[in-house]
Amino acid sequence: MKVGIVIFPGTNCDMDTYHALKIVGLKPVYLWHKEHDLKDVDLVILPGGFSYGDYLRAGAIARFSPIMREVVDFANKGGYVLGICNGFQILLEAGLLPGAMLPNITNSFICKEVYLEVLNNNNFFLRRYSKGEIIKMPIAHKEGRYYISQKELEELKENNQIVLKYFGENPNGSIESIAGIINKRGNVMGMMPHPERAVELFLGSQSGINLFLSFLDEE
Amino acid sequence: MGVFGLREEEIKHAIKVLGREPNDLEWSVISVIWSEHCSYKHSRKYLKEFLTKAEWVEQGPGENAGIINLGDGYRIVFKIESHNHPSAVEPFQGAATGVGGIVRDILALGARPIALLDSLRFGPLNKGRNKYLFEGVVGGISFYGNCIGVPVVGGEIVFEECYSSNPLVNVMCIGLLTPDQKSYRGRAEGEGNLLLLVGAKTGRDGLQGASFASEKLDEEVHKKRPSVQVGDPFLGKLLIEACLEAASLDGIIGIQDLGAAGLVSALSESARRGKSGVELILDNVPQREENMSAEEILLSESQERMLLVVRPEKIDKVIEVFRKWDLEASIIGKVISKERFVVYFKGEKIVDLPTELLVEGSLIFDPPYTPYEVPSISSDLYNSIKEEHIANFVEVLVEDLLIKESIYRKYDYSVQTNTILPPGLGDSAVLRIKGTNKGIAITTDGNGRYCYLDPRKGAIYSVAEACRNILCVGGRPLGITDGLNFGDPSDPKVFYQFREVVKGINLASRVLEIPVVSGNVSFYNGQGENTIYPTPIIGMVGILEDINYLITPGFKKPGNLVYLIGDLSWLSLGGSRFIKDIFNKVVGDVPWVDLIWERKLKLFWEEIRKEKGILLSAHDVSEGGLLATFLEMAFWGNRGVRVDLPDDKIEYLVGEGSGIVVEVEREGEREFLERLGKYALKAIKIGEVTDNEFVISPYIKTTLSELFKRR
Amino acid sequence: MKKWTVILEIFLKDGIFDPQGKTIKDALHNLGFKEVEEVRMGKVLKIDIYGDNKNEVFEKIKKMSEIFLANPVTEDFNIRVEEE
Amino acid sequence: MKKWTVILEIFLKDGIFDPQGKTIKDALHNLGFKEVEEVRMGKVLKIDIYGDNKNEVFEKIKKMSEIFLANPVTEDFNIRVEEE
Ligand SMILES: Nc1ncnc2c1ncn2[C@@H]1O[C@H](COP(=O)(O)OP(=O)(O)O)[C@@H](O)[C@H]1O
Ligand SMILES: [Mg+2]
Repeated sequence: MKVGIVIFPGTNCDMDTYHALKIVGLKPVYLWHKEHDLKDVDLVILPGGFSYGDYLRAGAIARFSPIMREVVDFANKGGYVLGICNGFQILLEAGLLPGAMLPNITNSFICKEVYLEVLNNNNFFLRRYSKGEIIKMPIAHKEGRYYISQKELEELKENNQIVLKYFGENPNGSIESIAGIINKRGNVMGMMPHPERAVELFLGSQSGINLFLSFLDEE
Repeated sequence: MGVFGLREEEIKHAIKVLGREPNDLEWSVISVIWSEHCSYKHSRKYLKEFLTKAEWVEQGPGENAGIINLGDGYRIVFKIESHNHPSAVEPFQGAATGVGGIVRDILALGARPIALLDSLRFGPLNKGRNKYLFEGVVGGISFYGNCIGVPVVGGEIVFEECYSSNPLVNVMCIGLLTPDQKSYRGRAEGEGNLLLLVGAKTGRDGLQGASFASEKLDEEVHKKRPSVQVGDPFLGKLLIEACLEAASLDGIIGIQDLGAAGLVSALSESARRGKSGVELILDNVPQREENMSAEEILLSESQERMLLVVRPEKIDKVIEVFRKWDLEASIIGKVISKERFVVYFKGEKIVDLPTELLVEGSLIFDPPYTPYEVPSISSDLYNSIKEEHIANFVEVLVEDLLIKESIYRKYDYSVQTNTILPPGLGDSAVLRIKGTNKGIAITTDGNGRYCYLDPRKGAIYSVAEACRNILCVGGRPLGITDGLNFGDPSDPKVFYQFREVVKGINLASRVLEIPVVSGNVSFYNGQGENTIYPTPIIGMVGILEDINYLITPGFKKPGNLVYLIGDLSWLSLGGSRFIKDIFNKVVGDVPWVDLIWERKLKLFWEEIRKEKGILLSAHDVSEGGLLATFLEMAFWGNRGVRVDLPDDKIEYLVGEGSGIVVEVEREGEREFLERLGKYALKAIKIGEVTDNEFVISPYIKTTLSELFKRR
Repeated sequence: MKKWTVILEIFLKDGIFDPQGKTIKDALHNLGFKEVEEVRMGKVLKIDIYGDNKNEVFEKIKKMSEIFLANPVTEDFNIRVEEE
Repeated sequence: MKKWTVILEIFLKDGIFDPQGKTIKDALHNLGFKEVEEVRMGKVLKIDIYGDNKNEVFEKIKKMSEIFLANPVTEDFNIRVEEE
């Protein structure tokens, strides 16, 4: 599978994501925010960081980048898109996923390892995990409190769109402990935790590796 | 503005050397660059004494940062810098711009910043503005560091009365040069090469920042403070990426950051280093505000700017890189062969001064100094120590762990995916170097209480402690960056402290063979009654030639043996955390430290760390004595310990001093002792790792779960 | 065209917890200002903008707010146009 | 005692660089709103507070701002008291 990593001004997890993909044997390409070319990739990753400094609101400015027009088209045609942390925030701002992010309930940045429960593995991104599996991954964000209206929340639940929940402590106050969601069609996923920081044991956890392994072509 | 902050003799000196009376603007230029902050006029003579060379040192002091070689083409760049004065006035922005500033020093060598450490000192949180300052500073570091994606992997926090209203904010940055990267110097040379100013536009921010940092912070200064500098981490991040991309091109001769005294110091210093001169066209500096005067443009300390010296034929390619990142890039002048700093504005030549006069021409001051006496621990105090004090002290130490955690949780310490030993979990942070088996260990250490009680011994102790901290995680110490924080140098006691501290650092660094490759000096911190303790911060970097040498401090397995390398009799209450926290006194003789012993320990350790499985965990004895050491090893390993102290001397429990506690397996005990013997090092068996039991007899009998209920 | 100054205030919707406001309220109570009942914190933008008349400027800012400056899921905004 | 609502706006002092405002302005230009000349971003607090009269409430908020809510070195503030 050909994977593209978008670089917005202020993105800072692009190289980490590249490194994680390299570990599973993929050779991703970088996509530049000013361009309109997705370089024929099969999957677009919007990595973490502080696009435009997170000024105004996380993701609010990046979503107007030229490349985002192509990403939206690509997603609408069924292309795979994964947003991690700031990438998730951008997907929300761009309307590719429902809801919004609010500042953490602690009123501060939080960097720590958290536990997640895989609620739905019946999709492209999480198919290598089992349903109910508990995994460990770091979070590092200031605006990670997921919010959505009650009505839309019901919809998310009905369609099994909540794919990852914080297990145990809900670090940032997200509604229903939501850590990751997917769109109805199952091709656009966003998550606040950083799987790319959990691919080597000596970094604390390897539970992110299965996500990246799922991008390998099936034999 | 003309002359400001200069003494009569300095004014006369300038006129004499120049052979004429400088004009108003030239006086301003001379005044800022001869400020303490830029000219090091009280410290230069002493800093020259340092050991600065070793086989592995590629760049020592004198550049924007030092470089040490890790082998195979990998090099580590590092420096520490203080931002005390700005943080006292506006803690959030002061600390944020402190981070931005040190990051650009690293960037100037062409290296990618890969880690930050913050060494912080505040007054007690329950008094005055201290809580506000503390929260602002931590917020500012978190704001800037997280946004630029450079992990804050370690640091220190100390609360002490003397830092009330004059906090210390020292930030150390570490950069990496990979085999394919060139390293740069802050050098302007080669007649006709172009001066390219990149990054942010120039505004009126931080005018006179350098001289402000060279003054006492009294009420007056608070009122007439210079306009505050505001950090823009977003732009800072773009500047990092753009500079690194440009640095990979051909045709760049030198790179220099713009810090204190803005264009004046960046240009004159790089010209001086390159044995050349510069001709600056001030009109070409992109300005953020209207009607800026020549002086304002020249002295502005606007953040997020860098200077590149570029060959004319490559200039377009370089400018293109900055355009790609939406940054300013303007040719503001050129290198000339005459060693002069020449400035044009609106067609007129308005400054023409020799670079030698600016950069090395200031008078050197060597003020008088006097030693002073400090009280010892009275027998009344000693005899009044009761059992309940120990229980209170346990509370204090547990609280300490929680405060530290509340800080580093606000820093992104895992970005860049290299942090193997994150903050709060060890004596040093450990990072792996991608593409190799290597790792680096990094720490900052300083002990103002010791340095106040005995400046020379305190400084020696700080270097030895930093060294032990690198050893404890399995590293071999390679270099020091020292952040020297002091009061007013014209106070003879303060100058005595300064001289002694420098001597102490020098001695320790020579005996331990760890050279000083960069550093920073900050004077005028507090005054009179409110002068800060002399507070040298030792930043140290070591190498793990193989990341498998990593040793972590958490206890590993119940049944394993616990040894103290060192001697219980070395532990002392003088200057200890215990006496300070329980009796609110800073008194006594600071702990004994023997550099020859420390050197042997270092040699022993550099060998044994390579044997997998002998040392299972290690942690040095520092603040809080063995009690703190055991608490932390238990806390981090989630295991208990049963210790039998040979005597109920309180020093054994909470006294401080040299020493490392290690965990060894029963099967490894013989080997461990033999190797110790080889280096004639002493060690005593003092306990055993347990499951949940936490006992230090005859003082403490409890359980892990009981101790860390609040975790 | 005239120049106008617009003040745009953006607050979290009622009912959404505002941790910043809460932190500030607690701090004010600690400082002794117990008469403070609630604090909500928002963003405010001061926008200098050219336009022919007040109404046009208002509509323009409204549009910017709807598509960009405020997030419709979580935020409410209000606009005040002042002549320079 | 009556209940009042106070709107407190806090902006960086003129002349102090406001990176957020600048970045937002650039974004608005990219979106085609070229008529925007400048943007400054600040904080706004909505404070519900008990007090006897408008003047007393005003003075109290002024005091809070001076000692805590705003930083006198870098920020200016203005206060609007509204009866509930
Ligand atoms: N205490 C010290 N020990 C060693 N070197 C020092 C010390 N203080 C300053 N230096 C060196 O002096 C030079 C000037 O320091 P500084 O003015 O802090 O640099 P910059 O302007 O790049 O921030 C640097 O090379 C620095 O490493
Ligand atoms: Mg420098």
